[in-house]
Amino acid sequence: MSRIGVFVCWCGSNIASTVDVEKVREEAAKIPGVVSAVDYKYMCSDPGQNSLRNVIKEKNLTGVVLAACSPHMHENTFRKAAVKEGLNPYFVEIANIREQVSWVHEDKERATAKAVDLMKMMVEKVKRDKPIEDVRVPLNKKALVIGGGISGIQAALDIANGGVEVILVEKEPSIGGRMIQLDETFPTLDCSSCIMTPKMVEVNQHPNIKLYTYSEIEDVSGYIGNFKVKIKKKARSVVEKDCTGCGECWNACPMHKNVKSEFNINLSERTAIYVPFPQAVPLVPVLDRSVCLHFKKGGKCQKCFDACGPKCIDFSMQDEIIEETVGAIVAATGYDLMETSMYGEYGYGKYKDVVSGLQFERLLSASGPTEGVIKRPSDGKTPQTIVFVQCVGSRDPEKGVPYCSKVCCMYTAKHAKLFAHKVHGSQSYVFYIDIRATSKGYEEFVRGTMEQDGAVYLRGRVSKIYEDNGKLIVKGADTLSGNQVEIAADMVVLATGVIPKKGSDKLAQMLGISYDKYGFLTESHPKLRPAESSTAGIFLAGMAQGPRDIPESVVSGSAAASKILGLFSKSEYEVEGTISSVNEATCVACFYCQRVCAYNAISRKEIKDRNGNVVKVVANVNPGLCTGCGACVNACFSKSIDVKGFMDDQIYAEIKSLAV
Amino acid sequence: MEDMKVEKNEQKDGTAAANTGSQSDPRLIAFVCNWCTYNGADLAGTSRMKYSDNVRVIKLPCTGRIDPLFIVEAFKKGAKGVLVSGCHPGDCHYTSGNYHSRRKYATFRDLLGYLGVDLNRVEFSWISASEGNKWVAVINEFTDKIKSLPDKTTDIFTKK
Amino acid sequence: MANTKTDEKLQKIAKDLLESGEVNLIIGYTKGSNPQRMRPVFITKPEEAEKLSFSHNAVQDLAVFLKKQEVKKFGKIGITVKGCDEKAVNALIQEYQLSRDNIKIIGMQCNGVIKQNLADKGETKVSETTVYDKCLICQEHTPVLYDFLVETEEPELSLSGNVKPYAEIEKLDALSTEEKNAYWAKEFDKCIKCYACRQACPLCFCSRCIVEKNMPQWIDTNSEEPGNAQWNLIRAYHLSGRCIGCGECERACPVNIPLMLINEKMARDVYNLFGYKSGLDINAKPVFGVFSESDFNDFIK
Amino acid sequence: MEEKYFEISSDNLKKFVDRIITDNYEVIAPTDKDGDTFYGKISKFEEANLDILLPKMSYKEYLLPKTETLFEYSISGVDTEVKDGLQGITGANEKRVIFGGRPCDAGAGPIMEKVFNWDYKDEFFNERFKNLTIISIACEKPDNYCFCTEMQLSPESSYGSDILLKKSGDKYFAIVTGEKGLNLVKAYSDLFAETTKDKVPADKDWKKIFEIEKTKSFLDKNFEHNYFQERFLSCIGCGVCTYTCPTCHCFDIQDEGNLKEGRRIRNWDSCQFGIFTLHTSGHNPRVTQGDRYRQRLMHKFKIYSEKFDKYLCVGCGRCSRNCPEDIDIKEVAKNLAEMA
Repeated sequence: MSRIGVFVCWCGSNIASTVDVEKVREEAAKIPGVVSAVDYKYMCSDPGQNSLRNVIKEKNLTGVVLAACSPHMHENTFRKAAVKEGLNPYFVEIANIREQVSWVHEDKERATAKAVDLMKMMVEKVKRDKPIEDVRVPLNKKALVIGGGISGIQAALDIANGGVEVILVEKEPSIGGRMIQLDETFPTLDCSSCIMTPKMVEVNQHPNIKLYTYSEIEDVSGYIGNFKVKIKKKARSVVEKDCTGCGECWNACPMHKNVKSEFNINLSERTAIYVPFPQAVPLVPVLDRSVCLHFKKGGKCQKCFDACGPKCIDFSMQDEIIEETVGAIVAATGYDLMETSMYGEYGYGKYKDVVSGLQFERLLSASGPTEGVIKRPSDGKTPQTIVFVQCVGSRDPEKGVPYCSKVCCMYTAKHAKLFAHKVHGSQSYVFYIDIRATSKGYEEFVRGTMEQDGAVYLRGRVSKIYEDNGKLIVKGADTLSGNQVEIAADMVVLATGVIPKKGSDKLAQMLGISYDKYGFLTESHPKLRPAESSTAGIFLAGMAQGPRDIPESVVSGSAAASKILGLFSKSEYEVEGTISSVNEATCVACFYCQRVCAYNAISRKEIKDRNGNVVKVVANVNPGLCTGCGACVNACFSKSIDVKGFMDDQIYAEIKSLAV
Repeated sequence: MEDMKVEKNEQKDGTAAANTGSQSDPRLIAFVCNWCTYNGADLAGTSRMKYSDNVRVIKLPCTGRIDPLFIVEAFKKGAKGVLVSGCHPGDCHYTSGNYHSRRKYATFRDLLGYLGVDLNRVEFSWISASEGNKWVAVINEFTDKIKSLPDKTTDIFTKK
Repeated sequence: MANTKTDEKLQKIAKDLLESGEVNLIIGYTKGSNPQRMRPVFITKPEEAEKLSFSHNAVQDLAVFLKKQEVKKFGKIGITVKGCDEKAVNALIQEYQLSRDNIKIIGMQCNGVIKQNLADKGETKVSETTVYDKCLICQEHTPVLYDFLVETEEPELSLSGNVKPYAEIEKLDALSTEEKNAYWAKEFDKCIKCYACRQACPLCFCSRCIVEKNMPQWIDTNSEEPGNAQWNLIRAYHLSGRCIGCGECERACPVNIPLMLINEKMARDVYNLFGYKSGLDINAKPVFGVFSESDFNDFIK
Repeated sequence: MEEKYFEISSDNLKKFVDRIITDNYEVIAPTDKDGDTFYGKISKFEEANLDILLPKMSYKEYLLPKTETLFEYSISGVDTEVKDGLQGITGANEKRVIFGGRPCDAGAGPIMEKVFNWDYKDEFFNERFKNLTIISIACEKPDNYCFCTEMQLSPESSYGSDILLKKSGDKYFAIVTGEKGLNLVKAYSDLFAETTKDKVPADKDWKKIFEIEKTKSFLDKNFEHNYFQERFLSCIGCGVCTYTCPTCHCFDIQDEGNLKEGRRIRNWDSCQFGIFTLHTSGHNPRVTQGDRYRQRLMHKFKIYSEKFDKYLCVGCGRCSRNCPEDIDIKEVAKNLAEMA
């Protein structure tokens, strides 16, 4: 038999002025199973909590109902108090008679009646509460970071510096990501590679970091503390440990004119065996088999092999699957730029001198194809007039995406500034919709571009770009003056919008984390849990979550790292015990529960007889993954799965208690 | 305020103090998710908004947990109106609970209507944690709607 | 009784399957308790294959047996199915109740089966007025999936268009809430809670039905109006988007509740809402196992 | 009371039925509904369908309702008020007449009465049975599913009927078996004419096709026989046989209620359900449908007769006609008899 205690809080006059708390207490005392009913001015105060604890002890209570403020206010307070008297924390239920009664109703009699109803409802619920033990999951104290851009690098370094082993997986032959492609960074104009390269080297040399470049995630299973990860290490055709990075191989490669450099975004060529850029980490080339003559022409060419001193070219190398077990994962998959082909009127791809923002970065970069001298891709001449077009694809729900790509205002201002610095007497024009320069030093930076560097900012969109007599004619609107403008430019730079890295949706599915309709990974809570994904143990960093600049990416990498270090600071991970459990006797393994589970928490379980024959297959809940949302219960026709804390018979009793 | 007037009128009519569950003083049961609508209702409270006191809220973790069986049970126990409310599409705390449930509700609602249940008595809404005002509006409008319905108990859940 | 060509072909397939050991059991039809009835038969020996037969009186959906534990024990099973029944096999595969590897589908081309109550009264002619409504809307006279196909010798069912299948659905849709209620109250009042509708349904495969769960007892056990309505409502809800329309529930109902008016209505609604029809594709995901962000939302405030 | 004999013309029979209805009798008769015939309340003679052999369902529900309230309670504050369900039915249907049923259905009442009065006297059953007046009509043309003759009755048996009508040309002979029937005849004596037994046409010589005793003797010895598992593989456990059966009387006691009121009820139940005899442990001694159908056969043809000297079957054939999978109990009983 239940021994329930009901505690009615006055909350000073907050409840007591509208709800007759004594009446609620009297009604509570009449309910079978209620052995104690008291009211008190402030239940959450120390004396209030002490009285709660005393009654639990004296009356040997099996359950507690507080008719008080919202459970979101003090549920935890009262649970903690109950635990101190040896009561299971989940044996505490709250009837919300403040936020949902006394503060929203005025007729005292009716408000009191409602408060009594809510109190009765929770008494019926608490009577059916079962003890819930939080689940403890052992932790493999090793982390996986997916993506070797600045946010991934930051996360990996922070975790590694905290003394935890890290596996860093990068799809490209080198880490560095997008940041290493950039020239100078706003608003301080420090050189990107100067600040990035040391970090990349540090990653490579860190005793706690295992680096897999030119590798991809093949499969992820398991749950927080115990993820099983399969990493596909693609055949590089170069034995990493022997390679010295001397460069003899790529110098010997006959394929040096035909292959466009991905790193330089088609603005230069590379060989078949190559390092993407001179500061690559690791400085080990990759043999691109899709263009290599050895592979295309039946093994005849082996010039690189011959040139290699340590003989580390291995044409027979195979893709390798590496299995790792990790306790936590950071997804820092980064971004791509939108294809701007839908803006046919801008002539991207048609006119060589219409380039994307990232291409312009390469043209500015001292390590770029022009060694930092701004030259037109078409004829190599230095442009005197450049038109920058912002919001190409961004903030354009019709053709592109509705969101703002956030970094374009700033990098365009930087481009215009650097152009002015590098080509004296030049002129730049910037078409913009709004200028968004909201971080420290940003507004001043843009002002500087306009005022000191003479960039002309035109508020409006560009309608058409066409070539005429060696010039690019840019037609657009200046909405501030109301005039149509036409500018004859030598080059046009399109500030194309940012989109999630291709394939990040697939990775998200593999990880069992959610992503929005654009493909950006979504946070567990956009404000309060911005570093966590929807799945426990998987964290997010960088542009994979949405447009952001370098400092923000670094912060998010550090945030993910600190979350993981925090997680790993305990020996076990505690999961709230309010999770689902299966009635194996009645489960018929239709797996609708599995279909609706957003957390991959349901798996198949085979029940075997003593001879090892499978006698039955049932659904099984993985406690490390289950969040207790209860969607599985709704999906189960026979109600053979139930979620602790909100059990079917509790809900039934609650509804029943409201019978009129 | 509008809703105050409603309450005062009732007292003048001499309606019993407690919510009787009759057609003129209907019992409404609301099944709400913990993360959005429950918080929205709390916000209405912290903002001291006033609304009809005919509603009784039952908190669930997610709309994904709110089973059509609950709706049936609520009607069986004499509720004159049942509200199901949770996070807006895309905002589900558990990513997709509301999407899965939406399919079920759409179908279940059709079935109820076909079997002769007055669909005015079943309401669904998306109310976020910041929409205290929407909570108040939904509850008040629903209460008024239920009160305006003819006093009939002819539905398949009622014993004749 | 002389074998028809159909029967011979069917018997040959079954015999071969049993002889080769590809299956351990053939579920089929044989002659029943009167000349107008067929009944299920379970063949385990090749020499018994000659018992198999098929006709326009083969009303049963034999897929219902695939959910029985006693039948499952046979492992590899061959089953004789009409187009409608075959959809049940597909749905069972979709819902993991059956492995495609364990089933050999002997598809029977079918141009309609005669309503059993008419056949019992002596009706022998297949026509649009004597067959079930499901036959009139049937799109799967040839099953959508089969390992063997036995062609029919019966002439194609000719439809004049004068007989409107499930015509009551439109009529009911047009009624007011009160009138609908009155209609169903009367129908459900007849229910005796024998649960034959459930047992006859190939897709009601729960080992413990929700109505048998008593902690809590969501569905009242009484066989009075509220209890009956709850049962019928939840039965229909659990089959919405899953029912393949074989009509066995209605045929089994001893008190003639027009259950197919509910099942068919829900099948139509689910198709209109989500574009899904049950049992057509073993690789399709069941309609309530998935969602779309753009699902119907108009009913939600 | 010794049997008494009367004559009534077809016209007068119609008048009789219409008059008792006028005099507030509740007349339950086979009546057409939903394309079939069921027992139901009629408001005039014409609504009765006396041409069909048997209604689809038996009239068991007038003896054992599909749901019966045993008691109800209501709680206000700390007070609880309990109301006995029997109060609701006492004397409530003294004027209820089952008209136009067949001898098999009529035979079911006294057979069931035995189990409801064996150790515990079931007042609910007795109250209903006591008040029921049964006027049956002898069968002229039983169908292939009928086997009342094998079940110790016959198409012309008066066992269980208060009045049995036997058609003869355009009149009926009424065999009155007891006070209940006699009172009714006397109340409308202008319509009946007393006659003697020798005037009543003798019963035809109804042939049996198997001996039920042999069936029983097979069941006595062959509990584990393979027949049950093999033959009833085709049983889907729908329970239609038990629900349409006039003698099956299993019931299930359930409680319903909330914090304010509630009741204890009994509902029809069936030995064909998967949860029949399911133990709390999860074990069920009758795990297959073969086990369960065997239970039905055992109960009908062995156990009941050993205990009550009557078979729990009147041979109406409803279970066979209504079985969705065409299991014919007459054929089964005959098979068993042949194997004995």
